Amino acid sequence: MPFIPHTDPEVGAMLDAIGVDTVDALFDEIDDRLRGADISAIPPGENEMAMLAELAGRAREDETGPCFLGAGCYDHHIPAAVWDLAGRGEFLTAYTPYQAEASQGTLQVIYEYQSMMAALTGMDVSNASVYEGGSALAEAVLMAVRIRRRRRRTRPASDSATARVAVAGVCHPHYVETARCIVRHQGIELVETGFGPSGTGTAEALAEVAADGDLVAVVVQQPNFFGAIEPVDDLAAGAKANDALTIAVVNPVALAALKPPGQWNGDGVDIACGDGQPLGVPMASGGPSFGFLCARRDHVRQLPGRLVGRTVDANGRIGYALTLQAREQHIRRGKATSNICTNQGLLVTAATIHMALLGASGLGAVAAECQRRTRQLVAAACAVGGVTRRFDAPHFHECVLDLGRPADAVAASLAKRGIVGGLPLGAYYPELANCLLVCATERRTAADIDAFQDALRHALGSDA
Amino acid sequence: MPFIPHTDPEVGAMLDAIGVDTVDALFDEIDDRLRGADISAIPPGENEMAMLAELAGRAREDETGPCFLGAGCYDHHIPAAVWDLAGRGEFLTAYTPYQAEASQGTLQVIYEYQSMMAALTGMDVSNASVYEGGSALAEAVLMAVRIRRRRRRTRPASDSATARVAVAGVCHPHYVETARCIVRHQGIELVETGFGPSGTGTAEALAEVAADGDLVAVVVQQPNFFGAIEPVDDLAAGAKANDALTIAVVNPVALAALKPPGQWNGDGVDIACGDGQPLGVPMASGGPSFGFLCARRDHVRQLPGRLVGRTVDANGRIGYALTLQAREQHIRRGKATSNICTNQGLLVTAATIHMALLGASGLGAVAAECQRRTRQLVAAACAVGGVTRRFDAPHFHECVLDLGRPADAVAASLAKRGIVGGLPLGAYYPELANCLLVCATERRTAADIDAFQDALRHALGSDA
Amino acid sequence: MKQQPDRVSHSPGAIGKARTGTASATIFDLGAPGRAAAAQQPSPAALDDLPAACRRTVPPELPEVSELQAVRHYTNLSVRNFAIDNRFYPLGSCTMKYNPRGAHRAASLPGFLARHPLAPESVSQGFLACLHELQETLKTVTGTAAVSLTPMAGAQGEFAGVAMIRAYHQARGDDARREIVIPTAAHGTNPATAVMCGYAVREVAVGTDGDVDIDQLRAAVGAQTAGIMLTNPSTCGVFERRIGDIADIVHNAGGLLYYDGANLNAILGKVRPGDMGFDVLHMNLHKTFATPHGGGGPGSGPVAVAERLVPFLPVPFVERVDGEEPRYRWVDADERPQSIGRLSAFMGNAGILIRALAYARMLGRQGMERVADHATLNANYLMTRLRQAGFTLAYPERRATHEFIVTLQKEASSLGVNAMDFAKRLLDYGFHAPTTYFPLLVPECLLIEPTETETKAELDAFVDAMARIRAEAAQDAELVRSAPWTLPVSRLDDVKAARELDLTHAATRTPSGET
Amino acid sequence: MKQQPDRVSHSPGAIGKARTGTASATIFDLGAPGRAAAAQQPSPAALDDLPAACRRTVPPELPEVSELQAVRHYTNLSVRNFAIDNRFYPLGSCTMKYNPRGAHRAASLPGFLARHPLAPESVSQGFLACLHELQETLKTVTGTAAVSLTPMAGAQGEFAGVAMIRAYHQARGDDARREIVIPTAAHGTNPATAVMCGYAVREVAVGTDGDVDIDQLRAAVGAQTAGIMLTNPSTCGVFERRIGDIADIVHNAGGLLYYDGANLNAILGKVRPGDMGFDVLHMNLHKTFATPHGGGGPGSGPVAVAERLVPFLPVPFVERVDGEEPRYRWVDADERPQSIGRLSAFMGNAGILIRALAYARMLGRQGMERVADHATLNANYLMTRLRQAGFTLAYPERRATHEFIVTLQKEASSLGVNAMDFAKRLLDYGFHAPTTYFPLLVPECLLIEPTETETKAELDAFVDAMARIRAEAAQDAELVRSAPWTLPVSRLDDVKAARELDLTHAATRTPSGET
Ligand SMILES: Cc1ncc(COP(=O)(O)O)c(C=O)c1O
Ligand SMILES: Cc1ncc(COP(=O)(O)O)c(C=O)c1O
Repeated sequence: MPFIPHTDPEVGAMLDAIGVDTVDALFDEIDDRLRGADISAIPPGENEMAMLAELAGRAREDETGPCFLGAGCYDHHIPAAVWDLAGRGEFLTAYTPYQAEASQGTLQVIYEYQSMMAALTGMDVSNASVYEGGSALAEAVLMAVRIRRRRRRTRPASDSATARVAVAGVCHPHYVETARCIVRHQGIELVETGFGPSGTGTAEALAEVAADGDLVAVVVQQPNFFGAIEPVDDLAAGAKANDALTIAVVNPVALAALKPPGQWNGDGVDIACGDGQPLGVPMASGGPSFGFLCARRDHVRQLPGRLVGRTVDANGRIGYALTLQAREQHIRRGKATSNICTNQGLLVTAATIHMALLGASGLGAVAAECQRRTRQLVAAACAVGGVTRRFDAPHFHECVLDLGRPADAVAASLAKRGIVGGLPLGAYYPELANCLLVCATERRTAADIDAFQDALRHALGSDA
Repeated sequence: MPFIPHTDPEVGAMLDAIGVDTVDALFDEIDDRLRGADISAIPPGENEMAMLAELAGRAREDETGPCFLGAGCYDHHIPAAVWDLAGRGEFLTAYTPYQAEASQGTLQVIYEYQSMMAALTGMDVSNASVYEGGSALAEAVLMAVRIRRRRRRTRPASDSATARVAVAGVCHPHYVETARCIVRHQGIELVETGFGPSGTGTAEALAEVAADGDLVAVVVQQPNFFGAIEPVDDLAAGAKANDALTIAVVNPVALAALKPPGQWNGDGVDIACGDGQPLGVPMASGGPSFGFLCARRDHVRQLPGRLVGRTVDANGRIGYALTLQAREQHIRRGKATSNICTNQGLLVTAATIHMALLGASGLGAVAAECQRRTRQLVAAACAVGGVTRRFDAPHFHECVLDLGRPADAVAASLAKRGIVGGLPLGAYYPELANCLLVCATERRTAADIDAFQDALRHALGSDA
Repeated sequence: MKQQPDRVSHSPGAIGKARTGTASATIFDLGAPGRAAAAQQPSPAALDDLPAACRRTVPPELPEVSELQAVRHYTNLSVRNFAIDNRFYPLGSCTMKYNPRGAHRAASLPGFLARHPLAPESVSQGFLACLHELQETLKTVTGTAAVSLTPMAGAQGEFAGVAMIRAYHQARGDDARREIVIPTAAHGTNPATAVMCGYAVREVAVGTDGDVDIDQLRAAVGAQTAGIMLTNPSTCGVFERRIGDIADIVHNAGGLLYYDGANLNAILGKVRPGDMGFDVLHMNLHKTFATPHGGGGPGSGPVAVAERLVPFLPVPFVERVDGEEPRYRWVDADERPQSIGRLSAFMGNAGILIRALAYARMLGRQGMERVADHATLNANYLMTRLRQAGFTLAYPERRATHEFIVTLQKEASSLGVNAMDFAKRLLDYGFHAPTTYFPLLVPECLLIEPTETETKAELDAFVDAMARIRAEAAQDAELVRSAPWTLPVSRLDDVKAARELDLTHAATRTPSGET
Repeated sequence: MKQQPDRVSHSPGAIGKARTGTASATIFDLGAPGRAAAAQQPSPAALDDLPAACRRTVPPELPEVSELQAVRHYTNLSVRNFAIDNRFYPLGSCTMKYNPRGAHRAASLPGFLARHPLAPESVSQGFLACLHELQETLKTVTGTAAVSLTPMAGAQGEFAGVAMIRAYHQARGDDARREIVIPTAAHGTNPATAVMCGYAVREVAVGTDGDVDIDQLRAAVGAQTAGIMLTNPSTCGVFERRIGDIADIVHNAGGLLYYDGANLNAILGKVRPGDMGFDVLHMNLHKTFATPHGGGGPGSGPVAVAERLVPFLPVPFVERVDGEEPRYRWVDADERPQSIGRLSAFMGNAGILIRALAYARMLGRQGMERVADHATLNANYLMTRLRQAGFTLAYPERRATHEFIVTLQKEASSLGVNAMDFAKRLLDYGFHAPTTYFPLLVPECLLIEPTETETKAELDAFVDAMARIRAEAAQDAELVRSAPWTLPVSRLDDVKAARELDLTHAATRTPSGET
């Protein structure tokens, strides 16, 4: 059931105009041996009703009770207006705004988005999005390397040498994997400093890594993968001391509460990136979300992806257009800052509306409420015998619990009771096999936390 | 948490401009004794998130398995596009199109709707909707009485006398109740002819009622409340023979399969009405839906409610506007055709889009598929020991089953298994206490019907 | 009018349309037989179990279009509308305020959308709990004894209310009451309703101060009086100050007081109709409770009554059965022998009721009062600013309530532009026009209701536009008289619309001729 | 330019806007400190368990607006866009076809939206079943051995594909291959990707018939060749006829063939890249599988590979474990030591994958072929009509595939209006412009892709507009050169945009200065 409007007489008239007898004749330049592909394994088409019935059944299968999993994707409330607006056909079904005059809606939204992200991160500029947080980190690393190589243009040796980037403290392991996958072909190596007893990086560990050789950049995630607050000022200072750029990986909701990267160690980092999912994007199995990428003004020409600038039209009216396109693949091809083309525009639209609806005060209240709920969650968990906090660093809306026994079995038990209970850390850190990373957003109620506690008690066999 | 934009300084500036000190001062014309109403029983406000969490919980409570209940409200598939479009703010949040130039969207939609409804019913004209099916019948009866009184203007006696309207065959009991409630103050009496052994009205029964006194109009529902096909040509002929108007109550989806009222007994009925719910409106506990009201051209000035006409603007461009407003309360006040003001515009918008997406062929295919599924349902039910069809008239997509024991208990048992199994008829017709009115739309699958059969078997204790 | 050059588009309410014609094509013009939105078609099945005699022989003349054509057509039509979501819409008496998307979401929850109206109570407790909660909320906020939610709009609420008044008198054997008293400023539904209920209408005048003329009222009321229908605040935009006297006069004559709640927004949570002495009332949830107007509907007009009218309430409504776990049940006609009966096949505009409940929950008790406060503040501010800008108020000595009236009589006679001209030119300025020529007693009037959800900046812009239009009129009256200029169409020929009735597309007309 | 009279509005993409200014106000201009969409705020809690040193001291400069302001602002912005839902959008290489609302609904099902990406497999079987089904469908339709769905757009698919080519050579110890061959007509992402993967780009020319110059290719290919990136049908709008020879040449040199699937719509279900000899490819689900473009994204670019590249697929992907009841499980890096790795934190643009599956299910196997048929029919019809109307085709001897190129070189030199001028004037006629100046090798080109979802009537209207614009240009070139006239803005000053960079609203700028 394709979405084709033609009636038979229309097809006839069109073929007549072209001067062929059949539609098949239009494929006569293609070698016969290639034609008639066998796709019989694909079932016949079905109508929208049947398709929706089947997929609704599958979606229903996956419905669960409350979710206490964070780890880079968070179950926040999204105002109903956000997607009612972002889902309007004019936003949803437009292409990239190459024809500026016919795309002022999208372009102005992006300009507003760039402004909001700059405000939130305390950085000077923001691009119009990359795919998501992990690849945003990859782009940030590539960008840092470009900046460094340009700075040291005079020293050609460094151009081909391996570029070392330190990951200070605890960055999301999937982010590190993603960044490694994407940057490795350009001779870039990511070195993790590991974490200290309180679950964060330390200036000393960073210094040790730096001592092993020249560092291009230092990556710091705040709050870190464990939800712990990294000593970002110290780590940024460590980067500076080693003449390395600082790359911040941040959670945008946390930024309503935490010192923005633009102020770390006083004058701020070079690049700030992260995943925009907490800003109005449903968890939706992790995508589509969007990656944000902000930078100091000096670095704007090394930013990958689209940028929207404010300008004027022939009559002096304010308007918006894509700008500095010479950074991009469609103009610069092999010399572009990145190969990115399609980005995550619709999610940026949603995030812009979301931020407009929440404002600074709303975002701050969300951050505080998440924190309050997580405090309650941790207290409830620790009231169950044998459960403790694994690390003592202050944390934001996420926390590592030590369950005293393998966390994956406990998580499986919670799942049987319909609770998505957190992330068992053993797969990432064998030494943390008894640990569960848990999170509570503002959507988690006291009843949810009680249910978590009950299920945990049950799983740990301490019902009594 | 009201939706108020003012900041404190703005409120201050506004009060200054007005020249009062407090907002409260603006209420100083109101007697002090009336002020300070005690509404403390109303809880404090909550945010959207909390409200949605609570109501989502309640909505979830009411989710069930497949629904085999029809009785005037049907579980049809609604193309996703219908409400994506009807829900656009420009349709959703506009008022009645009194300012035509600023409302061409809504006005053209209504014009298209009127055209479609005329096509579907085979009538000349349609209004822009009334509330729903039951009150549509009331308006049709009032309209018939007005038409008759105008025709017999010269015979003043009839003006104050009771006007008798026959309901031939089986009309939805709630429609009859509603019509009675609304028309009774104008000296109008509704007389039901009852039904014969095959579950429909008969020309003979109608003739008997007519013999008791002058009839203004005859109401015929097709398919009738039992899903049975009424002998509409005979009944319309009976009305004509008694110099009464004919009012058809019809299901718009059925009209894709059944002879339209505009052709009953050859030259058709005077007024056709019904409920538009099957045309793209979710069941949603029965409302909002919309009532449609179509008529012969001669009767247009007696139609209640809004009408949109096509006209031209000062430059000759085609445009649309409300017309013949002198029928309406805002112009004619006490002499209006009805008191209706707000109607069901948004549902009309949805129905128009729905009809556009289905077209005649789609609507026909839906009707046929409902019929096929109902055939399967009835066969599956009758394969359970002790279950039979109660009536032998041909039926459309709804049917009365005789269960051989009180149907309300059976329905309760089905509900326990999550199946909304049909309507027990005992409350309406004591002699049908063992009967269940069942329906299958195109959304019911073979698996649904199997589940129904299983549950029925279980309920009837004939598991073996 | 001089044709504009080609390069400029007046046409559709949309950008980029030098091409004309298509924008006003109807869906019928886009169709072709055999085209279809294939994904919406069930596989064709036969209908052969139906006797040929009852079958349709010629399919209805519905358009056959592709899914994209339909989506594009209705998307493009939608943008030819002014709506709350895109414009300030100060339509007096209509309370065009923000319709929260959260309330829309609540009503769109799958469990609510999929519920059959006649589903057993055992699988309907969530929905019934919602209705019961709304009934209780509305009782509290109106100061009444009981509520029925079934009326589907204000007018149906009025019908239910007056029918209850009638049933009350009849139940007492008090059959001689044949009149309903209605002030001249009343909304058209009031007299129309009274007549539908079998009553004669007795009008009473409104004084120059906007209040009902009490002497006339005294003279009008008597043994023939079934009741009075009043809106307070009235449609003159003022609070009926002598409501206490009015209540006494009518009650003393044995009549009842009906409250048309269309203007409840002005006093929500501050003053209650029940406390004013009203016996029965309806609310317009699509006004005060912020449910969207949908381009004409749906609405919802619940009725609330004082104790003595409780037996007559329309059915069904919801009752709570207290117990270990409270349960909810329907109360229907079988248990309510004195009920005026049933107003629709099911139970009213359920989805609107869910929206209203969602809104009421978000407001909470303080929120309700703040609605009244700020609706009143906005109206008084706008009134003050317009007066300062030189416009004439209908009731200059009075406070505005949530709305107020400007009369353009002066402008009409001195500049030759009337209220309708101002209204149309306002559209060019991006504002929906206020209500014009209602109430009928004030000449050249604009009834202006800003609502509490508009900003001061928007109100200021409106004042500027009004002043600018007056200035335009002084310079070039034709500019204003021929407005609007920037909309998809200029002023429409209403006379042609009525004389050469064209109510259906030619493609659908029955062979018997053109409608 | 002469100012238009007051009565005419050019401004916002919306009706009724004689008032200027507000339409282009930013959300920041609407805010005021202390204003807030109250219903969206949790009750404020303290953050006092966080050390002061890590806390934010000054709140971010986000706008503080009311909910209505936000709704109105973004509603009004949206109508300033052209989109599939409101216009014909024949943007070559982009496949702007109808995005079925049913697919959007499927992806918006609550169970899918609420699923956490790392939720246990035991509560993810519905979602995993969907992914697996899509993997299988894409395998079949491309004629390949395995699919990974994780790439988030075409460019990321390219990256994954070329990274797999590299991994393949490396796994064989074949380390000397340092070049990727790319035709000059290729999309910019192709060379950019090759470079990201550490390769040098070797360009080969496209002949005047639109096919790759085989002799040049032979000369370019050798032991240094890691592979070739090809689009077929190519971005010249023609089918690369000698694809068999090309495959042989590259394969014989030890290189692999990468297929850029951006143009798959032209041959969907009829011809398979795997059958053409390609070793690895990506698809753009946001093109061929009709997922919406969202004003720039998101997309999805699954990769499909021949047998020999299977070990290198990016993770994670889904495997079916057959048994009494089949179960689905993730396959991740721990089980795939040769995998190129992970491309994103989770598993890609899941919601887009659901949409694509929904679309594929609705099409079914016949539907896929009909897509290719009708996309090709529409392109050839439009091409024929434009040629008949006197326009010059870039490859007049060739069939169009799903798209084709018109060159306006003649018009540029004789009339002084170039391809961009035509493009801008088309906007006035209500059409989005085709792709301009791409591929770079054809001067003054328009790359036109009508897609299968447009009607003949729409195509005819487009031809009429093109002819009319040419006629306008002959009469008044400035009319066309200064187009558009009917949009919210006229041509924008790109130079100023780049020179006086203004990327953020003044309200948000960091104290250190203007960006
Ligand atoms: C004062 C007044 N009364 C009654 C009504 C009628 O309400 P409805 O349109 O909901 O039937 C209105 C609506 O405009 C009104 O303004
Ligand atoms: C031929 C071709 N290749 C690759 C791409 C890149 O795809 P994406 O934009 O999804 O990254 C495009 C997109 O425009 C394209 O047209």
